[in-house]
Amino acid sequence: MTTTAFSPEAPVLARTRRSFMREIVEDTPGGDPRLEMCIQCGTCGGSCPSGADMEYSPRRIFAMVEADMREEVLKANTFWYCVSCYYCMVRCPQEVHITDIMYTLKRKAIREGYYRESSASDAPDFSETFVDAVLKYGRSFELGLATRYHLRHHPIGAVKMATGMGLEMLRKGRMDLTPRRIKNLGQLQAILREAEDVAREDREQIGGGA
Amino acid sequence: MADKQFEPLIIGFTCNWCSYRAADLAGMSRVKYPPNVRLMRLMCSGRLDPEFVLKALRGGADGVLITGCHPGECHYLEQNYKALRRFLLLRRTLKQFGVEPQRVRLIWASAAEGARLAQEINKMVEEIRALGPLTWRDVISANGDRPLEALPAEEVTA
Amino acid sequence: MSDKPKLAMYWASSCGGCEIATLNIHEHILDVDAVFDIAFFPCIADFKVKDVQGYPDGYIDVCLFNGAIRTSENEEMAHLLRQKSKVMVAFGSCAYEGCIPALSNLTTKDATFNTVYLDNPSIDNPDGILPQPVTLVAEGTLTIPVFYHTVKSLDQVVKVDYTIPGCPPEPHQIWAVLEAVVAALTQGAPLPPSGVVGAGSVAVCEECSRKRDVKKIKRFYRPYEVDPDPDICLLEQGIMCMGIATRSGCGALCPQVGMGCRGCYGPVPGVTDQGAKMVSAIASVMDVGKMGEIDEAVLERQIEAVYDSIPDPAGTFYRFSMAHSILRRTRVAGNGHGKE
Amino acid sequence: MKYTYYPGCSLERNAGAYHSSTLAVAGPLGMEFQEVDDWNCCGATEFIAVDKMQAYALAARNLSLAEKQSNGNGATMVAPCSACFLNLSKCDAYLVKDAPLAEKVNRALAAGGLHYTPGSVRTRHLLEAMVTDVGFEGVAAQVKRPLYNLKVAPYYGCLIVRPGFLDKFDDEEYPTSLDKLMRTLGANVVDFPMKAHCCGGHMTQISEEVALGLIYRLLKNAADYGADVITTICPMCQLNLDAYQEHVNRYFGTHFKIPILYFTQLMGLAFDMDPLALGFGKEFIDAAPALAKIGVEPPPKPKRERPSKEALPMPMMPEEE
Amino acid sequence: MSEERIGVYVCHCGSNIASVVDVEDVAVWAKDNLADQGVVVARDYKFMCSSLGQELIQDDIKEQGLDRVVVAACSPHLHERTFRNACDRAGLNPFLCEMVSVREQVSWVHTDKELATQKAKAMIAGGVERVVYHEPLEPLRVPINEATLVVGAGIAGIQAALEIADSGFPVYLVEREPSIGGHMAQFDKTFPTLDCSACILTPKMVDAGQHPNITLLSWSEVERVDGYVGNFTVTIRKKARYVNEDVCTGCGICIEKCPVNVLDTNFEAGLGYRKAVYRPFPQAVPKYPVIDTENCTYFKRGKCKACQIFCPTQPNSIDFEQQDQLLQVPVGNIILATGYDLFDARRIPQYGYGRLANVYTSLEFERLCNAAGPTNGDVVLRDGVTKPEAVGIIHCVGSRDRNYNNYCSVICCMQSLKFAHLVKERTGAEVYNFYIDMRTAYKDYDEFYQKVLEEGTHFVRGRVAEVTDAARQPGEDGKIIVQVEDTFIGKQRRIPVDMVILSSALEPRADSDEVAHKFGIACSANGWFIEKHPKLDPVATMTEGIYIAGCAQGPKDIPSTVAQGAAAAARVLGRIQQKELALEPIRASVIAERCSGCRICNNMCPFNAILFHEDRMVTEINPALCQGCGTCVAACPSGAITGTQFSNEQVLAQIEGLLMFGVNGNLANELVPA
Repeated sequence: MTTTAFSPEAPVLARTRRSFMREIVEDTPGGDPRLEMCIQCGTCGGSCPSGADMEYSPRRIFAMVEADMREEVLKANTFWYCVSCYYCMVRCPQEVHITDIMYTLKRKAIREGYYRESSASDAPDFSETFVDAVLKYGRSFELGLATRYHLRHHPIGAVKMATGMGLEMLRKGRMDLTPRRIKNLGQLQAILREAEDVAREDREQIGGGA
Repeated sequence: MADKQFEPLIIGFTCNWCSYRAADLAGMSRVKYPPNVRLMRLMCSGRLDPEFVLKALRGGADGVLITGCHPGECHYLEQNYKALRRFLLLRRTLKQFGVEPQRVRLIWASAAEGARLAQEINKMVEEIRALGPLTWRDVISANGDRPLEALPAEEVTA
Repeated sequence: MSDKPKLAMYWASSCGGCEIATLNIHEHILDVDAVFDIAFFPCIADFKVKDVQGYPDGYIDVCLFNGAIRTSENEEMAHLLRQKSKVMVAFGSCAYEGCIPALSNLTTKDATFNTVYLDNPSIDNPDGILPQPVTLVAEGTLTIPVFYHTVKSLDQVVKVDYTIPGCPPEPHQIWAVLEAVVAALTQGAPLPPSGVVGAGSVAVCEECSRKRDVKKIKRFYRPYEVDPDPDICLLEQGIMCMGIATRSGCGALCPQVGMGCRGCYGPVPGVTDQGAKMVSAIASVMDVGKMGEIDEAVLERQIEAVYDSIPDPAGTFYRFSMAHSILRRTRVAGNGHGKE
Repeated sequence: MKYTYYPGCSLERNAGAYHSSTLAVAGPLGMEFQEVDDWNCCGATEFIAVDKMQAYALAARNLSLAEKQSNGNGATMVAPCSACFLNLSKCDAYLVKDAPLAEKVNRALAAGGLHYTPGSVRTRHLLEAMVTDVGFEGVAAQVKRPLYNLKVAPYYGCLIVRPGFLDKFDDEEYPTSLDKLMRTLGANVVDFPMKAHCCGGHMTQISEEVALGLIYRLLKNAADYGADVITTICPMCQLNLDAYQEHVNRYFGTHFKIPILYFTQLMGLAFDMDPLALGFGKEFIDAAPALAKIGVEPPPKPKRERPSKEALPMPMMPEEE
Repeated sequence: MSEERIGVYVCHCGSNIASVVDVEDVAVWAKDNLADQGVVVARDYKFMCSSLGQELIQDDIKEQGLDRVVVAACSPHLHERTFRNACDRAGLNPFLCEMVSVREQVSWVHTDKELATQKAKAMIAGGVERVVYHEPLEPLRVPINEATLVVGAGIAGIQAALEIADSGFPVYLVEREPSIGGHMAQFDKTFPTLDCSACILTPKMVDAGQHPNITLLSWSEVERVDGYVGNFTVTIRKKARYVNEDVCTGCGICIEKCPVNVLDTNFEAGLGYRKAVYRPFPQAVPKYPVIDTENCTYFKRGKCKACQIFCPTQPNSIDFEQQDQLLQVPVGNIILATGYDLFDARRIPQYGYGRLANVYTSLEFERLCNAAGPTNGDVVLRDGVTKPEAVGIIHCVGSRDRNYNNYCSVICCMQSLKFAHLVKERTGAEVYNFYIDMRTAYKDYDEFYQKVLEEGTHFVRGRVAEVTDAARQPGEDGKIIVQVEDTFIGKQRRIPVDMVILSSALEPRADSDEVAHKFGIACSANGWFIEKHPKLDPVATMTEGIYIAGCAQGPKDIPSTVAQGAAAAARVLGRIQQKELALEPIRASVIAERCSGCRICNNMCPFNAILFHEDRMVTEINPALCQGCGTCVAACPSGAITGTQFSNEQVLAQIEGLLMFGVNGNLANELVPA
């Protein structure tokens, strides 16, 4: 009604009720992700390389977010199937930061444990395994990553890997048997510990962030 | 008001044909700019008498914004060139009066440049906020103009 | 004392030229003597301040006050004489609008002291002693007037009835004013309405016989740089002449002899700020920054280069009218402006 | 030109061929690389899925080290891996855009005695730096053994062109810089409509079925257009298309044998460098048969087919205008 | 205490002002605090410009004896006249009314209510201080030139020109292309009635071409505009046609004989060819061809002259030496109907235009359908032969997309439905329309949608992600595949088709900024010309005497375009009927007794209004020539020149008022005598 509703300055947050949507908006870095600007056109779902395999297209996920269907959203496999190709983000006619929102949903699903009920329940563990290696060595460690993850989730795949591709990788000198450590690992770990503290403070302040 | 941050007061002179319309356009497009600037209309930047600027500074403005049509686009053909020449000589003179050049600015803004006018206003408000208040009243009633008995003890020397 | 009307003339911050000009009315000085009793006139007669203090209020009929208000003494005397006088006349440019003393408003008191008492080739002041308002000596306390930060005009401290502009006012003008006062006092003629008296009401150009044309000034010259054509408007020859923005009445003395008008009669009636008018007029007729040149940076450079030929615009345009100008003085960041 | 060099974890091993070929061709092109001392993982696509603040702190440590190493001269950091390029440039862009985030990240960095001024390090992809700074003429000057007759499908993948946080240098849907580079090497560039589509990324680890589908699309498209080799600019793309090609063949019953080579390897080849030094032989799909097609003579100019009388004219593309 | 009796009126403008400025507080404040300045009445009202609001002012003038009025509302450019007229009706000289813009300059640009309210008060104080110095004035009256310039001869310009010419007034109709007709001449059928575009347009074109009151200047462009409403002088460049219009009969033999075929990217949208000497289409008006010097063999190589050799007229109509002509025409009013450009679909590479042969733009499809087009109306693939079996039509290409244009192009939905119908009718193909929202809001439009639904067109709600020839599933080989999320079923679909039509956005002309500049009007952020009021004054602009019509003002369909053309004409006719124009009496004059004859002002006036009397040595200003800029007023070093409406007293008083408050509300102004 008032003209200020169209003010380009008026922060989007002010227009959003404290809701699941607002939680997501607040937890997404890089400025306003413009989630409530979605007009349900489906450009994202149409563009997504793995869209055909998702339970809900990103568009539908956004509609569910708008409808405050928190559990259903966080249990979905949609964001775990996101391959970070950014097609949706550059094509979105409303400039919604879709890929970033997918990451936010991943973090939420892990933090709140909903991923366990997802059809892609193994997916977070891959990410976490990767993260563990980086926390431990400062760099990624492909062999460790592959074996640990596969042993846990795809034992048969692990055997296949060890005999097939993995062996070939080793033979071609494309895989290390031991991890490489950065020199100043202590420094990195101190930084990451502090980052965690900062994040915790943030969460206590606004709640729900990851 | 001491707890509030300093908010500069700026008087803006606009040309009826370009910058006043730019201000109209800024309004119509709901472009935001700070309320520190108060605009008034002249028919042309060529109407700007340097006295107006002095009057504004003397009367409490912390800055003066003069706006006109772009060179070559004056509604009255060439009067903005005169405005520019007056502005530059006035700026030199004002410098001798201790008025920083950022406080009196001339910008060109066509009727289509609502957003740009707003941007320039934003910029100017920021710059003057950084410079601090002008308060010419205090400049004139500066120290040393007090009667003898009001002198503080430390100025009384043996 | 007789019952003749009482005349006073006082000099505040001034050069003394106004007194010379007053005495320069030739034989009319006898008429003055005939009409008036001198009640206070430090230049020609030995009165003391306490004499004046002793007069009843309104005792003096006409006080010619020349000089600007530079010190606390100037201000005190202005108040005293106002109290004792029926008619207060701001006499000459200093009292009217600050004149040369007020040019120091373009700098600070400290800088002025520095030039006057410390940093000047002719000064021998090894201990760097500066005037102090109050000094304690064995014999007691010595005080001298406080030197103000800002020079003011007379009307900025007391109510002024008449103003005679000029640095100094021309003798024929002085006589014309005195004559009117005398007529009023002796024959009961009406006094002129208050304000500026004894001067013209248009700009000096009116009285200047130089030939004028449409003005297009390429640049300015200092007086020593050119030998001006005797018949053509000085401004058109690039010689700074304030005649266009200065009240007439002097007879265009300076321009007539090849020296640009300095502006000592102050602004033309109806104008507040003589300097601003000069800025506007001069900038308007500078022949630079042509139509068609639309690169703003180029334009600015061209114009600025021409303005370099006006080395001290504020000092030039406000040479006499500083104290009476809109801004009155310069602002020096961090030097005592604003509340301490 | 001097650059700060961020190789990234993949180039240390899995993409060793990329590393060695990059360093090999950099010399003749006048690109001088100084590796970021003690760099750490950029976070790939995984860290941000687990912890936002740590992910930004992790990437920011690299930026901070590069800033320090440049002594405040405004570092230009070159990353050959598209994911590293994206993560580092995105981190910087978001720190610039999101002041509260920058403040928090700097609090974390301070725990390690570091600080990063948002916007002070410009991260660039190796391909972008090469085509912009060295230019096609600079590359052409080094070509000694043109790749005549070799049909190359230039594969960009996603992250070099999308979402394009800083200095967008090529089209995000239909980039052409690698096409031009390959033409500069004398290769026969085939149209490859899927050149900026996704290789599957980490999907091989989440759902191999989905991933193989994505890889299949790319291989089929390249094969449909007759490519002898696919050239890549990203270790992840190379790995997925190369190491999983046999899986794709098994799963879809196809017979693709398209070697996946880093663009720097093809550059080195055209510069007449030792193939071993360029990391040839490390690929799963043997490149030798394809490379054997490289001819000594430039191929004859294909005759322009005369359109039929009835045919309607095609719109002109910008590059034709 | 002032002697004036001033009334202050603060408008809410619905909530436009009142939502940000506390208008009630402002009115109360003005009454309480500006009494010394002479304010005796201060009121706020919902809509000051309404007749009730105006009556409020009129009643106060009569009952309270007001002699000055200050209205704080919108920009004076919008309603100054309204309030002046109100004063006039109440017997108060209209120039004793002052407007303060608290909408455009306060409520629409500020968000902090407290600060905005304060600013509004200060601005009103400025207005009150100023109005004290207003003087009763009489408007200056100047005659209005009866001629009108219409720029752009598409259907909007043609309509406007005909309306004015039919009323008996002269029109200059300027068109930069060789023929009038605009985009409409390219279309095949028009929605929703499907009548043939040429059938309804060409009679109007002929009328415009033959009308005794219309001077048709095709192949011409406006170079510059001088003057003001009622009295513009327009300089028009009539580009060399190299064909002598006085002799040419339009027989077309030159075109027939010209050996050079040129791809026609303009009229034929790149789908067909023309000659180097050409007219865009057979029914072109005027009928004279034009030589395209870029492609003409004679102009390129100095020989050929086939056209000249075969020209049957005596003397020969072909004139290779012809030069551009500059014409100066005096006009009273100007209508801009410059139309639109079509969005360049190549900017969205994922839709494949330019790369995939069978992706067409909407304009290409119009030509394809058109019986006079390159295929004589056969809807075929780019090979010129094959009829498509399945066709995809994509809506919103370049519209409603922040990457390109964030507005809705208005016509695309209906146009796409029309295409669907035409494809079905001509080929019987399966048709898929891909849309975000179906916008068919106008008379008979939704009925048309119903009809297309009946015809069996498939509607897929989803914005197309990409159009590709990369087949990956059976049935996709050799097809182009439209990949989209069907948002109703929530699944990605790949629909193989033979032809795709892109309903491209309408965009402002590439040079719209430049044109706006030339005519002194403004463009919106999107680039469309801005109307004076979006609802109540849709064809006027902020610049008096300049009107806009058609798509130059924003995307619109043919009915709206024609309506606007007629509306602009009606506004112009209204102006002309007034015979003379009341101009603001803003003029400078010299107070002779104060003039010293210094001659500083003598070269201040570009309109030569300043004269110097050598005999009396004083300067004088000719009020008939003075335009009121005030430059001489500012220049006069003696204060001997004054300007009405913008006198020193008025400006200085307004400054004083504006400075009444600091931004934080503290008293800023120190009311010192200077």
